[in-house]
Amino acid sequence: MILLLGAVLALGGAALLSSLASRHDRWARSAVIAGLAAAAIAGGTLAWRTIAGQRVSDLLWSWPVPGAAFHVGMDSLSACFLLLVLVVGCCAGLYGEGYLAGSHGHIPATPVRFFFLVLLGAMALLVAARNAFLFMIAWETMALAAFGLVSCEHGKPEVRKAGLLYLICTHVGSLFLLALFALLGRNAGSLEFSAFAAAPALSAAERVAVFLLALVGFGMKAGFMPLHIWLQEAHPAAPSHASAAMSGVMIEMGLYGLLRLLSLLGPVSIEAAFFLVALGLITAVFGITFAMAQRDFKRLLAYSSIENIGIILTGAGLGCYGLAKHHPSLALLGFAGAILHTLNHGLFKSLLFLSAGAVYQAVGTRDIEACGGLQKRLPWTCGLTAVGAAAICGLPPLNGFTGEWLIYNWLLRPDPGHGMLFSALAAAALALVGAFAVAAFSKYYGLTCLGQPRSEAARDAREPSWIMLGPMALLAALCVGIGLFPSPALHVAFAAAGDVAGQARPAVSASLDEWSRLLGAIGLLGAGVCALSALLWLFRGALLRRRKVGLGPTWSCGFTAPTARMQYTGSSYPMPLTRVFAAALATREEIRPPLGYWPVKASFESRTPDPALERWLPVLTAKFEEWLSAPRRLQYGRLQLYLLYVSAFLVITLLWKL
Amino acid sequence: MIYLLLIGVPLLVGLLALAVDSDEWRPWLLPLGCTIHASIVAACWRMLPGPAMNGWLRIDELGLLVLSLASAMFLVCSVYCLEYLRLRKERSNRLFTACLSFILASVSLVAVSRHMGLLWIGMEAATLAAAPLVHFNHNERSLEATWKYLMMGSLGIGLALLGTFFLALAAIPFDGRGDPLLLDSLLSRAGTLSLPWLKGAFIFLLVGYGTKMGLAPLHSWKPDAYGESPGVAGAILAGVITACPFLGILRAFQVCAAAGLSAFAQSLLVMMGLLSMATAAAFIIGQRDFKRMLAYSSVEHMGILALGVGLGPAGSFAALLHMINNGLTKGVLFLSAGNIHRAFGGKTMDHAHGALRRAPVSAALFLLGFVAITGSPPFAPFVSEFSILRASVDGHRSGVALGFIGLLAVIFIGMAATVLSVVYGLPPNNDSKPSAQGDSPLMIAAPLAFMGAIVFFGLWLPGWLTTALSNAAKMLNGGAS
Amino acid sequence: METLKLVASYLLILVFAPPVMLGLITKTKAAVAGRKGPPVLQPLYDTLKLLGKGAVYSTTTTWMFRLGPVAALAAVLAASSFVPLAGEPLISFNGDAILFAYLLALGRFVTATAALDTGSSFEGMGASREAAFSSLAEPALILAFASLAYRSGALSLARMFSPHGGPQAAASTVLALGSLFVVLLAENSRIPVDDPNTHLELTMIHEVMVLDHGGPDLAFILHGAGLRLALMASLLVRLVLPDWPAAGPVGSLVLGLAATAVVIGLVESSMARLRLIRVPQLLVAAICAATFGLILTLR
Amino acid sequence: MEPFSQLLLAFIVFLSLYLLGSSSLTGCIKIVALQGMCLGALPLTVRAEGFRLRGLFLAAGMFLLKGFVIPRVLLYAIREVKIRREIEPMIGYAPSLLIGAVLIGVSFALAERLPVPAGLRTSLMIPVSLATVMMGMLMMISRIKAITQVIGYLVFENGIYLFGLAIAYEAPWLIEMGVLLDVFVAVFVMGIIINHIARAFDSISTEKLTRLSDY
Repeated sequence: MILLLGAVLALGGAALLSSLASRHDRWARSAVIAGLAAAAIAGGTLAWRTIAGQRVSDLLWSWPVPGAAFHVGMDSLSACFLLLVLVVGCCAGLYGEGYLAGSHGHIPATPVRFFFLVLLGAMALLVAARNAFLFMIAWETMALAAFGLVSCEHGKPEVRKAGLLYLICTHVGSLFLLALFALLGRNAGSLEFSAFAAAPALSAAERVAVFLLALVGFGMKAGFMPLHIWLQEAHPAAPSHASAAMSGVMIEMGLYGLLRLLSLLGPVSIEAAFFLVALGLITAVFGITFAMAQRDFKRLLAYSSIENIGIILTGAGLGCYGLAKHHPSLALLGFAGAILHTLNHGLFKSLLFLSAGAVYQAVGTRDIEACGGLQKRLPWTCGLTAVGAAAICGLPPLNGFTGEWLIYNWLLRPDPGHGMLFSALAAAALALVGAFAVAAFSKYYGLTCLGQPRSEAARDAREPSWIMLGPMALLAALCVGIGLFPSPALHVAFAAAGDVAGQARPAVSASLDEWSRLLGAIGLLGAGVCALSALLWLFRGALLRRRKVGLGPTWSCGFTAPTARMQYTGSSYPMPLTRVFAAALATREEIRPPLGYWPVKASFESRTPDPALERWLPVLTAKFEEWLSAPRRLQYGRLQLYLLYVSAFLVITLLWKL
Repeated sequence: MIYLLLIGVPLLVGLLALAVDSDEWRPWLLPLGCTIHASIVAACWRMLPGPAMNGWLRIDELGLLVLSLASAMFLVCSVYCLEYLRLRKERSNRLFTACLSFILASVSLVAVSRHMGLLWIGMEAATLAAAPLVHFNHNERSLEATWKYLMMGSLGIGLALLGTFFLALAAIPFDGRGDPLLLDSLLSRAGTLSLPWLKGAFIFLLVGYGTKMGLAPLHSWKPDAYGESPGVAGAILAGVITACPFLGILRAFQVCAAAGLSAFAQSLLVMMGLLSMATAAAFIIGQRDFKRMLAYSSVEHMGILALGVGLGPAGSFAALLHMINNGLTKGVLFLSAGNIHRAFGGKTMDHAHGALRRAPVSAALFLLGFVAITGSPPFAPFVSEFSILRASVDGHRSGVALGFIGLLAVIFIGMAATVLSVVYGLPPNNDSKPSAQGDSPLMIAAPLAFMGAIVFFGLWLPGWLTTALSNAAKMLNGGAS
Repeated sequence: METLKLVASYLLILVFAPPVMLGLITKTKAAVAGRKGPPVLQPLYDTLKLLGKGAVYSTTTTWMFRLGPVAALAAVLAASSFVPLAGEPLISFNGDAILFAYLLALGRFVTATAALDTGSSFEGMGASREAAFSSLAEPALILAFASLAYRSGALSLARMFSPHGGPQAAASTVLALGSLFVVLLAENSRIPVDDPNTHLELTMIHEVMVLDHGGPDLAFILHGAGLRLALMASLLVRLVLPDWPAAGPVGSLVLGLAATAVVIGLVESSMARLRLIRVPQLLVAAICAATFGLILTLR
Repeated sequence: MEPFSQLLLAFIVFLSLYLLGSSSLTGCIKIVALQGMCLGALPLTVRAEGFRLRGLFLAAGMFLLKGFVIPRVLLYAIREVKIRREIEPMIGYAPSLLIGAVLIGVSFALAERLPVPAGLRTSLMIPVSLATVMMGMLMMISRIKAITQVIGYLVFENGIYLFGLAIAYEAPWLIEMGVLLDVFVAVFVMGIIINHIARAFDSISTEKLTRLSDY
């Protein structure tokens, strides 16, 4: 456990050092890199040992605050998330140095470094916390650090708006968590996690309350629909490496919280499990549908995070179902799918955010319509984007497929019993999500990186520095690596799932061996696809060697002068689908059609606002505000009225209570 | 002797301030007096002094907590005043300085008195001495605020006096030992007190001191007085002067609890607590003036204090802790808000935005103070607010817990909107140069000191403090005094 | 020896089934229209000829454009290994059905991005439609898979697609078959979803994506597309037609494929292409049919 | 002495009612002075034990302060700011009187719930003092001029003082002196403020003092 403390302290110390050395950029940078490296080594060692099955004894120090104890511990679930924090955090942190240097002072380096490291440190502590008080401290520190990152470019109004929204959401979520822990604490008589686990069973009403509180509290962070409202606003506002850490790791902490709670409190009811699965699917379908319709590519990525969270939640819900049905292998499979997808999502989403940041820095805009043709200018960045995009669609030779495959296997398991129709429909929904993801990410990758540049800026874009490319390449390599050799990652996921489902190692490893064998085969097949492609590539090369290979403009059945403006756009590409879902998306379009015989100007503009944020929430808040502003006229400014309040209150209280 | 020093030293300093003729040197009396006062208080922590003046003066843990809070806040604020008054050269600081000292003296009197009448006198003195602080800016707005403050304060203090009389009447027939308003005699014969009179006494004291403390619906002077007074006066008003009437209510509660009326008193306190929070929520949403917002936040936290005490022993412990935390955090907020106010020359969102560029340290402190006061770890108010929540949940008061959580959320939303708009963004006219008016060394050292304290208490409650708090909470809820 | 035979018949089917099926469809259509039509092996000749040609690449394009045909074909080839083309598949395990579906998706992804790489609005349009319609076909496919998986007790193509259940399962089989057939038509750009014979129509889907490909690239694409058709058709065949002892597994499959080609040809001759906005309705109908079939299976 | 004290108490209530209906500022001040004098006389009558030297001192001090000093200060204040008449109050005179009557009823109802403390000769003392307190508050609420509000406050304080008399025997003189001192200081400070108000706003009407509001 000293290793964990070491990692947290290294990150915290680096945060302090880097802000102390704010005048000397080089020193600050070295502090960051040194801190990240130290944390990675210390935390990585610890996580690895834990997953390998070594027992790490808890660290318990008394803490003179009511209910608190400095109690940290490590099990596979913690270790799995710690690993994610460190891998993504270190890549993003390293990239961040290049990103900050490349921003030419637009982003204030000192607070970004500070908050970023604090964010990582808080998350590392969070996953190890074994006391609700400590957990909340780490949770809130994480939330506040992320807030600092979101609003670091606060000169822009939309950033301020996003920051405010994020802060409100996260705080409301925290309040729910406080209530949750207060309730659990009452039952257990202590805020220790172990006491929660050992406490007498909760009453039915309490169970419902705990479930709802946890769902809202953790769901607000994870971004379950419709609690996701902050997500698509905050992610574009933060610097890209921060978005990567937030989207790749921080929102997963909400799921960690849920899983941790499950591991402590045991199974939820069948209905709750169904509810979780349904919520997960709704979230996923919602997220990807809106992702498809976005123009701002960081918003697109943010919505896709909502989608992936939905998939993960689906897996977790399936695990819960297994627990509720006392079906250990199903529980294990569901949780393992969720956790594996969490790991995978952390990797490819941070890769995508990092590459999006590189594109943003090169082009200066987040508008897909202003990009295009970048693959020629930024070959590495775009190549890595392609890997990330394929991975996030869950396409086979990459890691995205592995987790989803486990979940599919759960859903389509040939096991007659009730709920099979639901399972099959869930699988169909998942398939829909997968297909939409292909649409969304072929749009993202195809329209930003391929084709012709749509703006001057895109034409003059430059490849970022190696310090940005390196971490991206590492993440991409991990995506490919897990796709081809899924066993190690599967091992981690199953070990963690065993902790959630409360199963002993031997039972877990039996399951693990079975799935590991199958996924290993899939990895081999993936390698086969790669090899086959390579063979075909060589074959074509051989065929063409003796032939004439010409170069020319795009033919397209004889378009004589294709221009960049004639390319398919971010709005038109998904239009066949967005039209089908027009009622749900409510895309706002402003069309000025070409008129007259010699039309001069015509334009088309579309924007898809978030329904929860911009359509449902205002209805609620308007009512609420109206209701709240009613008493405001009481503070009318007249002293006589104030005196009246006192007197009236006095007389009424006397008549009532005396 | 020690009581004489506690009250006499600030009194003497105040008189001296009236006598000294130099505007430049007079403020230095404040840190001097406060340091002496603080060291005496520190000595009290070492060993609680025994009773004096026939038992009229005696400090117990409850009083010691209030006294220490006052002493510490005065010490820090007096340092702030040095720089602040140097900036306000256009105006004589004679009355300001003297009144600050007088407030400390009267607060000390409130804290150490065991006699409800004496306590009331101290309170009245504090009310009067604070009026010139509110009026320090000498403009129409501050005049209006002072007028309202005085009228409401006087009404409250009058009702509190009536309540004190009720308390004495509850003790009739009196056997002649000591004085009927002496707390110890009230407590020792709590069983024989006349319950209707005691109930009446509690209601009157609650309304009377509640007006001073600013519980809704008795709070209406607060936004005006806090909004128009200088930041440092706001810190003193919100941090220290609210603690005194709270102590008064606690004393009344103590008697009620001893007499077996705790359910009655608790129900009133819970009701007023939630009402205060609800009122604050309604007014904080959409508040454009950040100093008024702080005033409403003070209303909210007074409500939390009342609520906490109404929730029984665990809640009382948390409420007392929250009294300290709230005081210190209000110190951060009001002092930094004062700095921002000065840096922009305005205290509404229309005048002041982008404070992070104009007065970086103050703005950061303001932001952190906001985060702290709304109950985020790792700051101290989190500990107390969480404990109050736990107390309500532990007591199976789910309605109260839900109301508490919901109102905290609404208040957070309102405050966040105002605070972020002040702190973030671009300053008016895009003038991003840091302003000397905002961040001068002593004026950020003071809120920084408060900040340090709330971070410390958020992460570490020293044993002596916990002991004192739990003794005081036990005492409140019918334990031996 | 068995393995060798298996691999050999596999290879033969992989090479010859796609062009023959396409040729048969064309032949059927011609016959219905009263024409003679091109020879059945014409698609094979085309492919061979294309392989021998040079290529012209647009200057706008990057390696993605070149990767598209190659990876798409590789993905379909890999997918074929789960399909029992020679009586039994090369590889079979629980969950290979999902991998099959996702390998096809991989093919779509690379084809679509390759199309976008040209920077032409025409190809962008094709990619957009492909992505849209296959999105709606996917749930129908998975639902049909689900009902077969539950019935057969395994999630591998080889076991899912084999006749079982007897007459009482006929209804669900028919429904699954129907929805899969619609998926087949949609995924392979046949009438009524798309008309593979028209070029330069604003309503095209698959053909328009590959306009800029030429030479070996186009050959890969054509063969890949045909293979995809053949794979899905052979799944359907396995579902309805029992192994005919006289022809052996391979022979009965070949016969079945030929029959399917004729059916497709008949469908194409007897109906017109739907308006584009009607296509989603057709696919949703397929989803409904699959769901209904599933309900029947689970009953 | 009991009938005499009953009479005095009734007179005090009557004076309060009269104040509620009065519109002349100087008249109001004079009535408050008169009420103060009555209060001064009261300590000599309430106690069964008769009066002691301390009671005499208290009565004399009260008589002087409430009957002469404070009215003087107020008269001086209105002369300074040259105001004679109250403008139309927030609540009209007739409604104020009605509310006053209701408040008297309420005070008696409340006093019913409280046992009469031993040693008090007259049971009228508690309801009358409560009524005076409430009418003082009513006056502060209903009037617009700052000076009338101060007068209302004085009535309020008179009621409290009356109450204090009920326990004058048990509570030592420190309290009573405190009361007197506070009344004095409060009026004094308010007088200063009124002067400021007059200077700042050219009138002592609190009509202008409504700028600080949230509505």
